[in-house]
Amino acid sequence: MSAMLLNKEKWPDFVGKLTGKQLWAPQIKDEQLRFAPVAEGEEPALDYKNTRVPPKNVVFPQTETLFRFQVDGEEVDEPKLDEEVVLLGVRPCDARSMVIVDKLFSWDYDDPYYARRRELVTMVGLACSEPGLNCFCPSVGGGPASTEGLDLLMVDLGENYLLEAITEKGEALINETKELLEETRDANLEQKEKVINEAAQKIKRSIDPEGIPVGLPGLWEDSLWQRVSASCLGCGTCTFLCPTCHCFDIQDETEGFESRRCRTWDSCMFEEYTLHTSGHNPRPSRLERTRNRINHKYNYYVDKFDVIACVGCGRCINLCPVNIDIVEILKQVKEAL
Amino acid sequence: MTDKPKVGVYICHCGINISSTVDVEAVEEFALKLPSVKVARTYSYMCSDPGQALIKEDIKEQGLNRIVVASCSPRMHEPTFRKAIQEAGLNPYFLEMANIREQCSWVHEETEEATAKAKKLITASVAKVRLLEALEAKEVDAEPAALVIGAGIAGIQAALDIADAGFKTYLVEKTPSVGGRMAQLDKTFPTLDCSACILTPKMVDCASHPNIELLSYSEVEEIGGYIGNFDVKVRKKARYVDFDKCTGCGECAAECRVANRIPNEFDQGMGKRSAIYLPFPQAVPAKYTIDPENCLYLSKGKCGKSPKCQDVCGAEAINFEQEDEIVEFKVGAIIVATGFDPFDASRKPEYGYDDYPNVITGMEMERLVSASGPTGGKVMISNGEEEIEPKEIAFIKCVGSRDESVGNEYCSRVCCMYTAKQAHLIRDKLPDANIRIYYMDVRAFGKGYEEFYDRVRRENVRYIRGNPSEIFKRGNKLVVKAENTLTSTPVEDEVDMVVLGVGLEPRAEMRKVMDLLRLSQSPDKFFLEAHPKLRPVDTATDGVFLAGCCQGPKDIPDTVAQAKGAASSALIPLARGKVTIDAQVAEVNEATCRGCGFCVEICPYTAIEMTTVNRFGHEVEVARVNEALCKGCGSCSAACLSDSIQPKSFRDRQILPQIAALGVLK
Amino acid sequence: MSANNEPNIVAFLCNWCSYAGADLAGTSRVHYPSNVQVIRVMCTGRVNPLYVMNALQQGADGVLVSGCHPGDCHYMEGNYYARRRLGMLKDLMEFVGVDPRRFHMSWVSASEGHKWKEVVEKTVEDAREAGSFEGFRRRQIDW
Amino acid sequence: MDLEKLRETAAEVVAREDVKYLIGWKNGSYGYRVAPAFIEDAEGAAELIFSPLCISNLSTYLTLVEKLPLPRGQEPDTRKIALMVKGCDSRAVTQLLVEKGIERDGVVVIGCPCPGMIDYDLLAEKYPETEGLSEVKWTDDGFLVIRDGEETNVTRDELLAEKCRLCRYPNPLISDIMLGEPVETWEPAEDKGVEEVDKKDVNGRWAYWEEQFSNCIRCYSCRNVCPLCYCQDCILDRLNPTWVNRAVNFSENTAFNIARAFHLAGRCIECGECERVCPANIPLGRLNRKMAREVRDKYGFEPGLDPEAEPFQASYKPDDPEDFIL
Repeated sequence: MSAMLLNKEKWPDFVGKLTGKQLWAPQIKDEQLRFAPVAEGEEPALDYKNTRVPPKNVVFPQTETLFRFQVDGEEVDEPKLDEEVVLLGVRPCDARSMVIVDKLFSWDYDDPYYARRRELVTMVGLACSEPGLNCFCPSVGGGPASTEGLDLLMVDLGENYLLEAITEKGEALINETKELLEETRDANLEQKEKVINEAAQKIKRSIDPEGIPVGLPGLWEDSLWQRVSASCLGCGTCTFLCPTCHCFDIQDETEGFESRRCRTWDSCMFEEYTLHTSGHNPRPSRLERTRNRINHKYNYYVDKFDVIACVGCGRCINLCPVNIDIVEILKQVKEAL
Repeated sequence: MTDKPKVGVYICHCGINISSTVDVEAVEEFALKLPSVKVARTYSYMCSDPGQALIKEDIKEQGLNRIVVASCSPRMHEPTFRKAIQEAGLNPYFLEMANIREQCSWVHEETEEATAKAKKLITASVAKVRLLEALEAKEVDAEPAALVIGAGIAGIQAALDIADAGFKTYLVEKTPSVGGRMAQLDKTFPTLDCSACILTPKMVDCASHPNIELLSYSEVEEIGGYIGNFDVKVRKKARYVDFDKCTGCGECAAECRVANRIPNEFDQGMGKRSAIYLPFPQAVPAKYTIDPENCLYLSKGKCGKSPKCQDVCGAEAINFEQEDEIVEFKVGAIIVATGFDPFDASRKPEYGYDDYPNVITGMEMERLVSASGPTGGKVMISNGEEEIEPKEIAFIKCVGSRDESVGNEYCSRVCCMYTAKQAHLIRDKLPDANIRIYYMDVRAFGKGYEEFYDRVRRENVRYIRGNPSEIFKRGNKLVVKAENTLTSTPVEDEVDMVVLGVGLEPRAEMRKVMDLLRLSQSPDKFFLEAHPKLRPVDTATDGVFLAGCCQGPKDIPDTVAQAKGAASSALIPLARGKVTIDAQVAEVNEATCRGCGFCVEICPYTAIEMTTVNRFGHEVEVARVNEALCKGCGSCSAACLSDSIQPKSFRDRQILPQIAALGVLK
Repeated sequence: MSANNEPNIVAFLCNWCSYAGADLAGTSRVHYPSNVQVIRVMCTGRVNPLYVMNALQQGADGVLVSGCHPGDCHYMEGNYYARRRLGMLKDLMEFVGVDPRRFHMSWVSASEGHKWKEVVEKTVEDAREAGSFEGFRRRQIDW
Repeated sequence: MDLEKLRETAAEVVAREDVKYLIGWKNGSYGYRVAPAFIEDAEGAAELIFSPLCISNLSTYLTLVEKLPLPRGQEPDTRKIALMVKGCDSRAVTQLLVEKGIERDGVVVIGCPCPGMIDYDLLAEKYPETEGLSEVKWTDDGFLVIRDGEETNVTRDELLAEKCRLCRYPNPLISDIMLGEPVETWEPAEDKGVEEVDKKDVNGRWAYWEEQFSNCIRCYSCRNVCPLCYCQDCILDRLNPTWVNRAVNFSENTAFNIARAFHLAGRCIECGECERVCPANIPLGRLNRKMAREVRDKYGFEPGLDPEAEPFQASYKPDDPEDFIL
């Protein structure tokens, strides 16, 4: 795989090349950094830590039509998925999250919608040089320049971006834009190491997950769950902003006699999550739901797929309205072990 | 589980009323393509027997379970088609009508637009009918008894009719005697029957009727329940006289230390009574009552050495220890006959009622001319200086009626005639008196009224058109200042006596009854009937009926007629022994109700109350609908934030698809 | 709006006054635009204000709620509640930027067939001026 | 406020046999964060704080706590919940009483007169949050920010939260125990946020909200944090009928937000929590305050002042405005 340099002066041309496809990148909209389609002439905004909402929407839309039908009818009409997407400026944690979620969507059943969208997306990552206050990716197997899930990694070297192809898709992208790129020198790679090491140094928060996955089942009845869930509002902020959360709900939506079956993100923190038709809910309160969130990420997923379903992006900590802090919860878990 | 909906759509030509504007064949073709529609047909008159037969046949043969009839307004034929589908074995509430006549073919000219609209309306009806639920009109037993509130002529008549029909009747009267206003009257117009002579037998009847339980000197305290099953609580006020022991001899009253010192209500305060009293000689029941406010013993704790009444009562009926008693019973229907108050003439200060003793009201005049009145029927009046027999007499009509300045726009309906009657009575007693009647209009609409008015005019009673503006004193005379509007001349007549033809007003205390029975007032402040023309004795509360002047001013024949009407209405549930409760009522989902009570606040029928239920070990408050009181208006539902109370057949889940169906068709 | 650019209007009428008034308009053969489709409810008090939002979301360009005049409600007070609720909704919708011409409320009694015609005409005219409301449609985005 | 007094009082309250626990504020896990605290003993009471960072309205927990099914024969714990409230929060308690969401003798209300809270976003923007815990105190004319040992005086105007600028009830209106003396009320500022929207034309307003509502991710934090959104089963979660589809798009998001704002009309006590917690930064407070203003100006009604008041949405006046009626 090749590594190339992109001088920042050529950045607009580089972006211009990509806008021929469906290009998604962080942009400032309504004073907020968010992933959004980049129209021609628009610039991605890369000088920020990370978007509030992760880009999982691109492969796992918050609302997705599975098929359409008529009430009382018998035919279904499935949407066509064939548009290629380039996700530019994705942070390593978010890219890693997709690799983690892939396991679920290709486990007992290959989810055709998810698989197709994954196929259609090219992930162009941007290594972190200024991690956020609540980042803890190294604790859970990631890092500021992790390449997992990326097709291409960009590292900001000041005047240049270093572009490293990770996959064939990334290689193809380098080929397509070759005329804008320069060859790398050794100094560039050293510089890259420096940038990444410095970034890693700046990460303040950490937790050693050693022992947590195996220990969690033993804490099922521990009083810590009551403590950490008491203030939970039961909103979906932590899960909707989590790049690895992937629960969904399937609904038939009807208007008049037209219907569609669609799926939408669901959140294990919602009261109606796992609510049975009978009215019984095996997770009747915020306690069980909070416990489920942590267990799902740090135990069930590890059991099943041998990986923690948390990438340490810190979003849930940043935006929890009542300061429920997953690192603090994990610390309490460790203490209780 | 309900079956999958199989809808039949029936499109009526209505002769050519619909089909000349709506392309019914095109609509039929369209309807067949709608979801769940198995059959669509057109027919010349769907409401005709063959039209209905068509529907019934399809229900039986094609297994239809939901019916849409696209024809005239549901206000017209909904009952017809409900009955038809019920006869074919379907639940009558599995019907929805699309109004393609009144609201389509008759109001749109172009076939294209009318047809397009008919399609939309049918689409919406199909969308709703698929989701309708089977409903059952419930029946509950009705208590075979009635309550009549107020024992004036209206209440007496209503009670007698119900009792005569064989049902127990509770007749509650606030004052110590039945009889009401009519008992105070002297003669009645236009026949000049003696009021007491025709009323007294009825009063006696109702006291002795085996089916009537007379609760005099009593007030209704609480009414709960609903038609067929009202729970009534009545307070029998303490009379301080043992009802059973009192013989009505009257010795107590004669001996009372405050005898002849207390203004007698029955005589409009013109006569005097004792603290222990019988309101009037013919009072029923003929039992004495102590007025606790004026009785020295009861109000001050001391009456000489010992109360004289107690001393003289041979029957030992006086009991100062007596307390109010609460009586409870159940009834199936209620008649409100609480009557009226005469207009308070003080509210027209220009007429000097408060200033001059010789300005009196019509009601006072009744007592003055009555042989049993304070003067024994002699027309004598004080002019402020001395008692005189008036020579110059003026009547003023419409005092407190048809008068926006006092808030009464209505006509009191009796003043024209009672004034004429009183003029006639005075003419009888004082052949030489000069009698003038100031009037705006003369309304002599009843049977024999115009004739009577003519007769009075021929008896040298002068009718002067013009309402007086002022009455003032000049010497020992009163001056009536007016303008004769027929001749446009100002008039200043000096008279000895003025009779104010006061109108009728709602009872001052009617609010209490309103609250007890959830009644409303019409703009004139009298009780509001359910419909001014077609349900004049009904109220918005099922099982509660109105009789007499509480509903609006009436003369005696109208009052009696209405009382009989109210009685016959009240007899319906009693005679049937059952009441049918509307099926389209609201229902609470107790699992989702959050107990905020918004619906309780809103319901105009107090059909909703909070009740405590046990939700998995926790006591929680939820709303519950009393189906017998609910009218299905749905006002509660629109305010329910958790969507937990829903009127059947008009549930959100039935209406929202209708909305959607109207939106999707372009 | 339909293909011929005509506004689509959903009207909620109370059974006792306005629906009867609309029936009377029919009996009197009063002609008026066909854009208004009526949903009959027992009382305007039944009209959940969110119906208005729902109708606009599902294809209506305008919504009308009509009931008995104040004091004439068959259920005594339903129209008073409706007036308060829908007045508030109208304020909210205006603040959100829904053209006020898209939502009207009226009092039409059972004897006011001609008033019904006028109300329909006004409602249609206003909705026509406000234009199509495709921007709020339920199925616009990802159906 | 005297923190010793607060902690002492709290310790006394939680020591009472009829009190289950006390809900107050404590320091969060880092930076300026403050977290709700559920205190059951004196040790816990020692953690309590009351500072310009205690902006959250804790009264939502009164109805948020689940009533889980009890095993047969087990009696529910009906002990009182003690709750610390600021002026705005106290109105939520009152409104909950009006709506029978809570019972008066089920709560011990501890009033905290409030000199005004800090806008967290403004603060973090000017004085970025650090890993360690920072402290903010009231001074005579503003705030003292203590960050990593460094003290900075900031004027009140610079950091005061919007809801506090508009506040008319800084002192608790209902309480069983009042901590400290009432603060002097201040002249409420003009509601520039509502005015900014108000002065746009109707299409401008639609465009404004279209942009805002498009950002909504339907996490329902606005609803869940609201002390007055306490239905067991919210109609916006309901499927039969479906008022608002689960689909997240501009149309459904708009419907959701209109429905939410409408349900709060005449009920919202303007604590601003919905806006504070919104991860998409939608200025939800503007919707609620606009409705509150209409209800106050046109109908002469303010919720959360009188526990005996008729609920606004369940009452009417014969002379309610009807200028909008054709």
